Amino acid sequence: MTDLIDRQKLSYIAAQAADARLNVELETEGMTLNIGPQHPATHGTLRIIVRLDGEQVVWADPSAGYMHRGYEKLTEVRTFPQVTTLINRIDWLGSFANEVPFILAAEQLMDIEAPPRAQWIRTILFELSRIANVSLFLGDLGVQLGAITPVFMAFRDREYVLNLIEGATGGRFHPNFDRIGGLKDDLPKGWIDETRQVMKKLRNFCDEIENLLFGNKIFQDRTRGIGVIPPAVAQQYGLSGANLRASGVDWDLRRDQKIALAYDKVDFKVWTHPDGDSFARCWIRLQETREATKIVDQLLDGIPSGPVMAKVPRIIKVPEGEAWVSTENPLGEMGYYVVSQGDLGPFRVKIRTASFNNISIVPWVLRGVYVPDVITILASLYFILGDIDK
Amino acid sequence: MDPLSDTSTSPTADETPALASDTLREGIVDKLRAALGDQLLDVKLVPGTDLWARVATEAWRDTGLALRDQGFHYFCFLSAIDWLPSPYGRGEDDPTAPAPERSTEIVHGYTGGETRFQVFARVTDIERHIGVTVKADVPDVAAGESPVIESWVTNYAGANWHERECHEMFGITFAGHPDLRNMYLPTDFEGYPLRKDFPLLARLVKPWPGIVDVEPLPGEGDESTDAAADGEGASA
Amino acid sequence: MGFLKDRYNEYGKGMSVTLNTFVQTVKPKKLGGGAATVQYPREKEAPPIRARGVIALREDNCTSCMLCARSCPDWCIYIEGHKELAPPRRAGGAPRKVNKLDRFDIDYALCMYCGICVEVCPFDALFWSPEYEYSEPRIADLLHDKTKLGEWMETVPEAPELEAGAEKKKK
Amino acid sequence: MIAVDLPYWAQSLLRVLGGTVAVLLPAGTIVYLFLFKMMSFMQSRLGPMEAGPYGSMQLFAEVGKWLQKEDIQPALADKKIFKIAPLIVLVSTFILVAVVPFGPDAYFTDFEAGVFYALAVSSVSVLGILIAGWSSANKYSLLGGLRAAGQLIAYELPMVLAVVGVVIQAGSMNMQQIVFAQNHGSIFGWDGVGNPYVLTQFVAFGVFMIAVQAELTQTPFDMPIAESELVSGYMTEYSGFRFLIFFIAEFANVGIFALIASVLFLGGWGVPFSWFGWDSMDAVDDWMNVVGPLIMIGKMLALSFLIMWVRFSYPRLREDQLQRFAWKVLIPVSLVNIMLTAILKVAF
Repeated sequence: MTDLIDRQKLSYIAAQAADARLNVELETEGMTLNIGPQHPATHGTLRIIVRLDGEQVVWADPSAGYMHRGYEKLTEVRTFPQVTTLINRIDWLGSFANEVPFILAAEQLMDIEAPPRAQWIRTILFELSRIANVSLFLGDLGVQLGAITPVFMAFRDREYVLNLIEGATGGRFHPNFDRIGGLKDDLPKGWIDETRQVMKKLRNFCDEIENLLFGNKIFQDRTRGIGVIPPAVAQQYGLSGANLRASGVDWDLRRDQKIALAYDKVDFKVWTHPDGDSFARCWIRLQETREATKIVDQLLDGIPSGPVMAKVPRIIKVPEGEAWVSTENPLGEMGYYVVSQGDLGPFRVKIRTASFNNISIVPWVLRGVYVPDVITILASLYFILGDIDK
Repeated sequence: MDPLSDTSTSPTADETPALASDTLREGIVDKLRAALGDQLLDVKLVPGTDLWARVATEAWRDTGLALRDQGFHYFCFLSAIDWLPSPYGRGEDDPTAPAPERSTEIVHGYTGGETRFQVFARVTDIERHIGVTVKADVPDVAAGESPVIESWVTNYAGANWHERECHEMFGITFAGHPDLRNMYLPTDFEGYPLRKDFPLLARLVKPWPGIVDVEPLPGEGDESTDAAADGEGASA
Repeated sequence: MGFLKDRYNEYGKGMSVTLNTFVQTVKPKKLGGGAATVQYPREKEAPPIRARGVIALREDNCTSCMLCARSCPDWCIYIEGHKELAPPRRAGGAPRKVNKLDRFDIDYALCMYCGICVEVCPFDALFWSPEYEYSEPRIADLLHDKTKLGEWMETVPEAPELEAGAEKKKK
Repeated sequence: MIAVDLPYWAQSLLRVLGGTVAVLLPAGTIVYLFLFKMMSFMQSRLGPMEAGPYGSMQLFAEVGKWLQKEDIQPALADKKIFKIAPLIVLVSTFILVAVVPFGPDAYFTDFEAGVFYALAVSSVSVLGILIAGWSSANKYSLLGGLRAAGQLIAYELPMVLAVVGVVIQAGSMNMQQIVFAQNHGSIFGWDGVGNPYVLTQFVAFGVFMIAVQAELTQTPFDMPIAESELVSGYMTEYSGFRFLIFFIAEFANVGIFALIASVLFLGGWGVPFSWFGWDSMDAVDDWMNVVGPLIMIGKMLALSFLIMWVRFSYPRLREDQLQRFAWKVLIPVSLVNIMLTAILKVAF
């Protein structure tokens, strides 16, 4: 912890010094630059107010809320089955993954468990939504750094994954496929073979992106050593997912908690990187996409047969109690704290989203960097506006 | 440290039996009790699943400190609950009928409580793979005043935004927080949206389409049978 | 040579990726080339069978039980109905009471395409159709009444067969 | 210029028309072939397909659209300068094309210090960009304009130094003479392909092309525009017609610089003189006045392909990295190249 306090002090002193330099030494005023809410780098409507000395950031203040939809309030007027369709829209790129922790929390309160086949299919779809989400990140990363081609490749190959999700669930972006006690339906015929094909394409996509972007010297120069987050700070701010693992913290909820998903049946590597810089964060995501395709392949080989729905009453009333379930979503740890009072709907749902915590570190990490690095760091922290604003 | 705190990271090593996990959580409770004494008001432990603890209001910040010293370095979230039952239900009332009577009795959840508002936070120990939820009552105040509790910013830097969110949504003031600006809402917004007595207008301006029922036969009166049971012609 | 190889890895590989894609795109379709896109109004991609495009209504099956309207999270289904006396099924029996549907509207401007209404319908009156081309210049035209919803019935496909290992659905 | 004696006004008219064609034709071709089609193919899509066969009329549709748009000027902008800025950029393109020879007799002006002139006026466009950034009254534009100024001036130097090698080898600053020297020359006695300087001055060619990339503000040196950071930089506030001028100037500049590069390094309009047994400029057949421009366009397209290919494959550098690259890598390299060239020139 001393490490952290020193760093905070240092960055504070640096900022003070920068202010002093602005006002005394050069007798110049800094410039306040509004990045957003409509700006191509904020992919959504995040606004970041930065104070600049030349092109160097003196301080930065992110301002969210341009897309706040009040999901925590909206869940209170809905029944449990109705909530899943709502929370699809939190992280709209990996929407199936949003449903899972909520359903698991409700199942925990009702003390039921989905049949094994449902758990396996859930895990497959979970990983598919991770691929759909992170592959777009990999493409978008290129755009943020000025390369226009990767994003088209990402859209091209992500489309295959979306087709799979649509083929199984019926919803391209908002599957609403998970039910308390299992799944809405089983997989359609031919889906497994198709998925295997797509996973091959996705691995090829990862290679392409690696050659096109990650191997490029310019990309490495732009990202290495930029926006370093030490592990202690990352934990204090509650960074999760790839951002945390890029700081060298070996923590993955898929592996490190007991949960009713099929992750304990597969063999996968949790990637970490010691550097904690922008490059590490992007690189971890690339490796995780590769790893996810392998997880899907392994799961496809061993789907158990049987029903996909446990015995659940037709009208779902969740008994009184409180439950917290979080999973390793594409963006990081996403969890729901569900309070039920024995009614048709939840009494209170606290939605813990990954991007909210991931972005709260922005004022800390942006001090002293250059304007182009602001974009790099924001891109590498990877947020989705719906996930910040809920 | 605890001999059971298995830091091995292979997937198989994680299958800690419920009993072992239990002792781990009990150990946490013991340490917390040693640090806080009487301030630890109530504990709820679901073996192998989760741990809840409620602490006294004045010990809120010390709790964060005690947890951090125990190895809970990872800050998960901080939020609040308004335990007042909603006076509006799910917004499905018939606007033409007299308003239904709703209970205003406050029923607290796990680890009980005494006040309308509670703050709760969750922190995780990444080494031991365990998390704990702590709660604290926020003392009730007269209408128009803002309930106050200590801030966690000094314990966990990440609490900053969570407390800002909590402040604007519930109107709870966190003493010691450097900057309680609104995060989502406009600066001049009035009211605290996540309080239960704040109406959700979208559900009040429009009557629920489910209120209307099938019109009975003329002269049949209000013999309200379940409409679904009447569909004998369609049981294909 | 090591120097050149490193420079190739750093600068050349990316350019070879774009060049490969270039060649792949201009290669004739016969040889497995072609773009990843389709020219939309001329070519159309068929959505999967399960795709949730638009909700179709089989009016005969509907008993105006209000279940769908009540379980809709967005309150976008409006149903009105009245009871009627229908001729008895067997000669000499008492006249039956049936529910007659007067109005069944779905407001697609509000609909979130969650499919809860289709799922809760106990009488198989609502179906998903993968049809997706029904955008309107005026938002009010997105309110589909029961005639329009009935027309969608033609586009409803058979439910797909299930993957091996699935439990047969009992209907 | 042409065998027939034309009155002065007719010659001037012909020059103006020729100049317009020489600026607009490459710009249009590059936009359609590379920006619309090649970029799309590299991204697995087809690009514009609706306007005309294979979308070939798309550019005219775009021009029509831009002309219809409202000419918006920010309230706080310095109106006069704001209006002039795009014209300065475009004019610099026009005066740049004046020294490029397209054939033995097909040139606008045969200027003794042609290379010097070209390098001098190519930096006029910086003025346009800088005042566009300044007068827009927009912080993003200002940052973009300042970045452009820093970058274009930094890369002027390696460009000049790279050309010095060529000038030493050719022994002339006249572009026509450089073309002649390449096509009539020989590489250590072998004159099978003449002596295109891309073979003997390959270092200078590399430095020149990198500097051109930066001069044209194409990725990886597009910081002044920087779509994802500065939202198009100095062009942010421009719309409609004025944006169109910037747009044309950008791609016309690509064409002009590709033409200059092909004159300096690829032998310009010429073919190796040994093939046809020509031994002086006067001996070149008249049909080269027709074939020459076609050869030039071919070479220009090849070089713009290279420029655009890099543009669509690379991410963007940061401003300080760009400056470091110019001052620490390109300038020393080109200085060493000049030294070696001079030594070799004296030695042989």
